[in-house]
Amino acid sequence: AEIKPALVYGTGGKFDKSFNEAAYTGAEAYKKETGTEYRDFEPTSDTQGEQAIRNFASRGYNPVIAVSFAWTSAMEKVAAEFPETKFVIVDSVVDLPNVRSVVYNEAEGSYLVGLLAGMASKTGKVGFVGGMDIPLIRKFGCGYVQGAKSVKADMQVFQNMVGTTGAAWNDPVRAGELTKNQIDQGADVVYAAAGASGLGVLQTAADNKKLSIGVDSNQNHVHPGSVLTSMVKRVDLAVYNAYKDTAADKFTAGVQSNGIKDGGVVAAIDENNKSLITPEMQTAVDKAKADIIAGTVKVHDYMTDNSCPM
Amino acid sequence: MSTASVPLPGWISYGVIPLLNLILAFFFSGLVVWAIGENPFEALKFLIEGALGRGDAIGFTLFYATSFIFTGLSVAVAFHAGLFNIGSEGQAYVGGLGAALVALSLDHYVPWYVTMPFAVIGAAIFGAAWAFIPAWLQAKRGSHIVITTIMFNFIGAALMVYLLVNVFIVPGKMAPETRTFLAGGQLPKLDWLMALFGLKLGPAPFNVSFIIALVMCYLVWLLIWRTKLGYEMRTLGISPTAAVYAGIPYVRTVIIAMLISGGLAGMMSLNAVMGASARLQVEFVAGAGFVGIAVSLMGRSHPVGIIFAAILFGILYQGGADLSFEMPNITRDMIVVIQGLVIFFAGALEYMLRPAMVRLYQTARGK
Amino acid sequence: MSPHSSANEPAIELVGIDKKFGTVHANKDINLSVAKGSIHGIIGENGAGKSTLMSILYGFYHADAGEIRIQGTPVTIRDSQAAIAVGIGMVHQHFMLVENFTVLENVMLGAEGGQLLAKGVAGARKELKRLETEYGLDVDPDALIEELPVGRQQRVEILKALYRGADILILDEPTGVLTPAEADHLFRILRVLRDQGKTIILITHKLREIMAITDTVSVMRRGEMVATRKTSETTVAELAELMVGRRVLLRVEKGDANPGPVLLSVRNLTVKDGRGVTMVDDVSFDVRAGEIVGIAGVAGNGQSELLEAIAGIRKPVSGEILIDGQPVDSVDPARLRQLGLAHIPEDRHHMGLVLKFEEYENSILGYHRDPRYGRGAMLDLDAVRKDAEEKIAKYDIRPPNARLKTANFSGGNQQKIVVAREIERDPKMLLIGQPTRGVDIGAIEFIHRRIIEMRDAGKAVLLVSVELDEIRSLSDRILVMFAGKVVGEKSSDADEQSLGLMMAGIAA
Amino acid sequence: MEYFDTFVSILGSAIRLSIPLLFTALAGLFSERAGIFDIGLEGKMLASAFAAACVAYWTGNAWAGLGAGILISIIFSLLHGFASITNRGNQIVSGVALNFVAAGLTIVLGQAWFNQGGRTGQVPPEGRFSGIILPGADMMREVPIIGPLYANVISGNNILTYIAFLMVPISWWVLYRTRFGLRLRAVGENPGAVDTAGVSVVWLRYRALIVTGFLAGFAGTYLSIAQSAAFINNMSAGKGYIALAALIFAKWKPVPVMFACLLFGFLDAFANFMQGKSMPLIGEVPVQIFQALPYILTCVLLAGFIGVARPPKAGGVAYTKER
Ligand SMILES: Nc1ncnc2c1ncn2[C@@H]1O[C@H](COP(=O)(O)OP(=O)(O)OP(=O)(O)O)[C@@H](O)[C@H]1O
Ligand SMILES: Nc1ncnc2c1ncn2[C@@H]1O[C@H](COP(=O)(O)OP(=O)(O)OP(=O)(O)O)[C@@H](O)[C@H]1O
Ligand SMILES: [Mg+2]
Ligand SMILES: [Mg+2]
Repeated sequence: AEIKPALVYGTGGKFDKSFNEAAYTGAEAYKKETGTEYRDFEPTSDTQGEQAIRNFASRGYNPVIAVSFAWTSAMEKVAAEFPETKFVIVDSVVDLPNVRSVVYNEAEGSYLVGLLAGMASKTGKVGFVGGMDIPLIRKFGCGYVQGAKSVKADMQVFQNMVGTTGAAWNDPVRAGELTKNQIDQGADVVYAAAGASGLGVLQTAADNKKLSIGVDSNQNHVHPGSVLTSMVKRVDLAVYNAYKDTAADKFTAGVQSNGIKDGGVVAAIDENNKSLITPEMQTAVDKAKADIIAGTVKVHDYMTDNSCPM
Repeated sequence: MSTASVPLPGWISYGVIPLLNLILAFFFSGLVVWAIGENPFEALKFLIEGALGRGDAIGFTLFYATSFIFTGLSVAVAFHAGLFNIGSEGQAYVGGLGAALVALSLDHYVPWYVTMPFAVIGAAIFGAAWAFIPAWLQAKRGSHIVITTIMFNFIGAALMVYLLVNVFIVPGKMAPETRTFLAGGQLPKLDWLMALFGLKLGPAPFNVSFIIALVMCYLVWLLIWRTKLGYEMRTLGISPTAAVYAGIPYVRTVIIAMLISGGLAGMMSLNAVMGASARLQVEFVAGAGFVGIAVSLMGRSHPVGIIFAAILFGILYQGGADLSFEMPNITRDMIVVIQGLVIFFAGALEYMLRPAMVRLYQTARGK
Repeated sequence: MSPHSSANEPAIELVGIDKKFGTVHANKDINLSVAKGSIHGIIGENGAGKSTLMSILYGFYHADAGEIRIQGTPVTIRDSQAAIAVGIGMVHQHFMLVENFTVLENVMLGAEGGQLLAKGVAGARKELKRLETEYGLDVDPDALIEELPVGRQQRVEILKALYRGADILILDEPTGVLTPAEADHLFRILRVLRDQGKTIILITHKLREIMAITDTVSVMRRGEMVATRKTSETTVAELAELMVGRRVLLRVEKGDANPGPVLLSVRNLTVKDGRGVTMVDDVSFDVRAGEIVGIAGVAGNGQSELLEAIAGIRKPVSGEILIDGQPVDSVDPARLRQLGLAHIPEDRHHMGLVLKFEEYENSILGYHRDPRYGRGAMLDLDAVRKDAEEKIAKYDIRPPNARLKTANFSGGNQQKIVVAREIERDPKMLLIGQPTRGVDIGAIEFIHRRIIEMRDAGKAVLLVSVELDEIRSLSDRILVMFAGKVVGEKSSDADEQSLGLMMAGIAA
Repeated sequence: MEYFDTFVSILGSAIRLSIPLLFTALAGLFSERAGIFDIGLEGKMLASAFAAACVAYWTGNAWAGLGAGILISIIFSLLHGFASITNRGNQIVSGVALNFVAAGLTIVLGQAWFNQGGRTGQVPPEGRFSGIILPGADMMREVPIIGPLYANVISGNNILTYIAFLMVPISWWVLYRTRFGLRLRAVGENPGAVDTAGVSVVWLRYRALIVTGFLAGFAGTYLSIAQSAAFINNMSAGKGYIALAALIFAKWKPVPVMFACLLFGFLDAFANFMQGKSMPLIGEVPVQIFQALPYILTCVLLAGFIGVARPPKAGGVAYTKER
C-alpha cells in the first residue's frame, strides 16, 4: 500500500556522520527504491521532539520513526494518543501495541571492535570515550573492554564520559581533550561512542597519528587511515525495514533485538581501513563472530544488571 | 539643547516606543529569514498560525507564556528594587528541586490540590534560597549582582546535574531524571478553560500553573504598588540616596526583593516540572529565565505588560516550533535570534528613538 | 607673548552665550570680556551658572547660542581639544584626575607627545621640573593621585593646564577644598602667573578672595550676568547685594523667642566625608524648644555633613547626638523620625524627593510606615492621596494635582512638597537645609512663615543656609561654621559685616 | 615518573583549554578597562567560531578563517558600542542581547548553509591550525623533566596558542606603555579626565571595543578550527563567562589574567583527568564540583574574601556630560 513515512532524528542532527545519518541513509534508500517521499525533522530540544512526533502523527504520517532513546517518554504519550498510527522507536523500548522497539546488541558489536583495538594496539593500552553517562553508553564500554581483554588479559582500557547532560553529545572539544588524555597515558586506539562529540575523538586521534574507532554509522571515511574500524548499528536497515513492512502490511510491534547474528551490528571493514586490518585480525573477528553466534562466547550486557564484570 | 530630560506622555513612552522597537526587532529578524532564502511573510504566517491557529497551538503558546510570566515577574521585582537579576534561570532550575521534592513525597498520598500549595511553597523556597547568596553578597559586600547571579546559574546547573545523575535517577533508566509523578504530584491541564472558548486543548500541557501565574501577577502588582515594602523597593530602585534619607534599610530591602524574585523564578518550575513533564529533568528551564529578561524589559516591569510580553514570547516559542516544522530551513533557534533582537532594541537601544520622538512630539504640538 | 603687554586688550570675549539643560536655563545671554594679563573673578550663588559658563568656554558643553572670541579672533570650541589649542586651561570644580594614576601620567594624559609613552615621559619630567622652579608648584611626579591631599591634587590640575601651554587659566572654586594657608599659596602662584602674562578667571563664593586677588569681578545670578566691576572700585557689601539680589524684600515678622528645654544636643561631633576628609570637627551646641538656631557659613565648611550626621544619614566618627536627653546610638533616619525629628534636606532632587514618583508618593517619603497610611504591610492609597491633597491645598502647591509626576513641578513647588511633608507631621525638632534654594520670592515668604510658626509652637529648629539674609531674618541664635568648626555665636541682630568676617574665617 | 607524565599530560591539556579563555579574558580586559562592561564575550566567541569555521571550510584556508572570525567579532563589538556608547543603553542588557543573537544566528545560518543540525561541515586539514613541532622537540624528549615538558607542553601546540601567550606581554605593553593604553585606562576610571584633556571619550571607547572584538575573534577561531575541525552548536559552552570570571579574578590586569586563565584551564583539565578516579581521603569527587569551581572562586573573590577586586571606576555607566 501507499505509505506516508516520517522520521524524527535525535538532537545530534541529520548529518552527524553517525546514528542519525544512518537513519537518514535508510530512509533515502527506501525513497530511491520505491519513489516514496518521506518527511523528516531535526529537533533541537526535548519538547520539540515530542511536538514533532505528534505533528507527524496528527497529520496522518504513518509510520513515524523516532531515533534516539531521548524520545522514549514522548513516544509513550504520542503513541497512546494515536493507536491507529504505527510507530518505531530506535534504541529504547516502548511497550505499546502500535510501537516497534528496535534495540541493538551494542555489547556484541563493541566486543568485536574491542577485539580489533586490542590486536592493533602496540602499547597494550586502549581508550573509550563515551558521550553522555547513561547505561546505554556504559553498555558500549563494557562490551569493548571484554573484546580488548580477550586479546590480552592485562590490556589496560581507559574509559571517560564527555558529560552528564545532553550537551555531552555535542562537545567535541571536551571529547578531544579526553582523547588526548588517554593518548598521553599511552592509549593508541580510542573508541568513540559519543554522537557528534565523537568527531572530536576521531579528529584528535588523527591529529596525534593514533587510531580511533567510529560508531553507529560507518565512519571509516572520516579520517581514512586513522579510523581503525566502526561499530556500525544498522539503523538504516531498521528504518528501511519499518517502511517496507508497513507498506506491505506486515508491520509488527514489539521488541526487535539486533545482534551479530541478525547482522544488526557489525565491525565495518572497507577500502578506507583495509590497510589497517591485518589478515590475523580479520580471522580473529570472523572467529569471534562465529563464537558469539554459537554461544561459546558470551558478551555481558551491562544493562541487564547495571554492572560490568571486567 | 539635550532632549533627555524632556518629558513624554505615557502613551508614547510605554506604547509607541516599545512598539517601534518591537517592529525594528522583527524587521531585522525578517532580514535574517530573507537572507537564508525563505519568505519572511510566509514565515510570519506559519508562525502565527502555528501559535494561534488551533486549540492545542494556543494551549502550547499559553504553556510557554506561563513560564515566561513567572520569570518575567522575577526579573521585574528585582528590577523595581534597582537590581538586575540575571539569575532567574538558575533560580528556576533549583526551584524545580523544591517542587519535585514535594511532588515525590506527597503524590502517593494526596490529590493534586493538596500537593499544589506545598509545591508552590517548595518551589518558591528553593528558588529564593538560590537567590539569597547573591543578594547577601550584593547587600553586605557590594559584589556586583549581575556577575554573581551568572555564576550561580552555572553553580546551580552543576548542582542539579549532580543530584539528578547521582541521587534522583531511576535505576535502569537512561535519562537523568526523577521518576514520573503520580496524579497527586501533577498539576492538571486546563481543558475546561479552553472548552469555555470552544477550543480543544489536545495534548498541550497548558495547566493550572497558568492560574497560579496570574495570581502571582496580581500579588506582584499588589506588592509593588500597594504595600509599604513595594514602596520601599521602588524608592531604592529609583533613587538610592532618597532611600537613605527616608531610612529605608538597604540590606533588608535588597535581600527581600531578591528572595521574592528568586521565589517567583522558582515557581516557574511548577509549570514545567509538575504541569508538563511530571518529572524533574535536566535543563528543564531551557532558557525561560533569560526570556524573563526580555519579557520584563518589554513589559516595562509591570505585571500587565509582562502578561502581554510573555504571551508574545509564548507565540514566538510555539509558533517558532511550527515554523521550523513547516520550513525546515529555519530552525527553532530563529526564536533565539528574535529574542536577542527584542532585548537589543527594547532594552539596550531604548533611548535610541527617544530624541526623534521628542522632536516629533514637539513639532506636533506646535512648539 | 611679552608680559604686561597691552593690559586692556581682551583675551576672552563671550557674546550672547545661552545654554539650557532640558528645562533649566543655566546661562541666559551672557556677555563677558576679560582683559589680557588680568585676574578676573566670577561670583554667584549655587546654581547661578558659573560652572556651566566656564565649561562652555572650555568646550566641555556646547552653548545653544553665542560667540566666543579668544585674543580677538572668533573661535568655535567644539571640544576641550579645541580649547586647549587656543590656549585655554581649566581647573574644574570637581577634579578631572584619574585617581589611580601618578601625577606624571595625569599631566601627560592627552598630551603624551607621541604614540609611545616612553618618548614623552622624559620630556614631561623635565617640563614638570621647570614649572616647579618657575612657579613653585612642587609635586612628586611619581606619587599616586589618590594618595595626595586635595591641595596637591589641585596643583596637579594647574600643572596639567600649564603643561599644555595654557595662556588662559580658568579655576572653578579652587579654594573650596583648601585650607587658608594652601589658598594663600595658590594665590601667590596665580599672581606669578598673571605677572608672566597669563589671563586668569577665578570662580569663587568667597568675597574675601575676590577682594584680595582679582583685578576685575563679575557677578552672576540665576543664569544671568548681572554686573562687572573693577575690584578696586567695589566693596564686599555691594558684591554681596548684587549676588543675592533680593535682600530688601525680606523681613519676616516674628515675635520674641520663648526657649524651653533643650531638645537637640550635639556633643563633640566629628564627621568625615566620603574621601575621609574631616568636615565637622569637634562641634558642640544645643537647640532648645521654641527657638531657631541658624548655622551660617560659606558652602563647604561642614554644614551639610553636620546636618546629615544629625539626621542619621551620615555616620559620625566620634561624638554624641542627644534627642530629648537620650543619646542616639543607631544611624537610622527612620528611628529618628519616630523620635520626632523631621528633616528638610539640602538636596531635594536627590534626597528629599523621588522625582519619578507621583506627588502623593513623595508626600509620605520616610513616613510611609506610619499606620495612618495603611494598616500592616499595605499602603492605603486613598488615605495617602487624601492626605496629600490636604497638604496641596494648605501649602498652595501648584498645580494642585497629587497624581502629577514630581519632576514636573517647578523647584519652588517641589520644595513646598518637602516642607509640607516634614512640617505637617508635627515633629518636635526640625532640621532644615537651604530651605529656599532656587525658590521664588512668594514661596520663600510662605516657607519662612511656616518655619516661624513651628518655632512658636514650641519646636526646636536647626537651620542651615548659605544665604545670610535668610539666617539673619529667621534665627534666634546664629552659629558660624568655618572649616568644620563652630567659630562663634551671634544673636539674630548681629551686623552683617561681623558675621561675614567670621564666615570668612577671620575671627571677629 | 608516572606521576610526572600524568602531570605533563594535564598541563598540556590545561594549556589547550585555557587558550580560548585567555584570548577572551584579554578581550574583556580592553573593554572593561575602558569602562564598558562586556557580558557579550560569550556571544562574540560563538559568532567568531562560526564565521571562522564557515570561511575555513569554504576556502580551506585557516588564516582566512581567522580573519572572518575577527571581523565578525569586531562587528559584534561595534554593535555593543552602538548601543552602550552612542545610545547610552544599558551595557549589561546589550551584552545579554548580543549573546542571544549570536547563539541563535549561528545555528540558524549553520542549519541553512550546512544542514547538519546547526553544525558546519568538517574543515579540511589545510583549513585548520594544527600543531607545530618546535625545533628539537623530539631530541629533547629523552631529557628528564624538562624534556617532556618541552616536547609535550611547550611544543606541539598550534600557532594560535603561541599567539595567545604573546598577547599577554603585548596587552601589557599596549596598556602601560603606549598613549592608547594610558588613555584607555584613564577613560575607564574617569572619562571626564580624558574628555577635558581634549581626547574624545566616544572614539576612544570604540577603539577599545575594536581591540576587544579583535582578541575575542581569536578565541572563537581557536575553538572551531584549531581545537576542533568544525563549528558545533553552542560550542563556547559558557567559556565567555569563565573568561569574565578569570578577568575579575585577575583584578583586570594582563599578567594575572594569564595565570587566572591557566588556573581555570587547569581545573578543567584536572576535572577531565579525575573523572571516575578517586582522591585519597575524599573518595571519588563528582566532576560537577570541578566544573563549578571557577564560578565559586569568582563569587568568593567578589565577596572580598581574597582581597577586594576593584573594577574600573567608571565601568558600566554611559558617559554623559549633560544630565
Ligand atoms: N550637566 C547638567 N545637566 C543638567 N543641568 C545642569 C548640568 N550642570 C548644571 N546644571 C544646572 O544648571 C544650573 C547651573 O549650574 P552650575 O553648575 O553652572 O552652577 P554654579 O554657578 O557653578 O553653582 P555652584 O556654585 O553650586 O557650583 C543649575 O541649576 C544646575 O542644576
Ligand atoms: N530634574 C528635572 N527633571 C525634569 N523636569 C524638571 C526637572 N527640574 C525641573 N524640571 C521642570 O522644569 C520646570 C522649571 O523648573 P525650575 O526649577 O527651573 O522652576 P522655576 O522657574 O525655578 O520655578 P519656581 O519659581 O517655582 O522655583 C519645572 O516646572 C519642571 O517641569
Ligand atoms: Mg559650579
Ligand atoms: Mg526655581
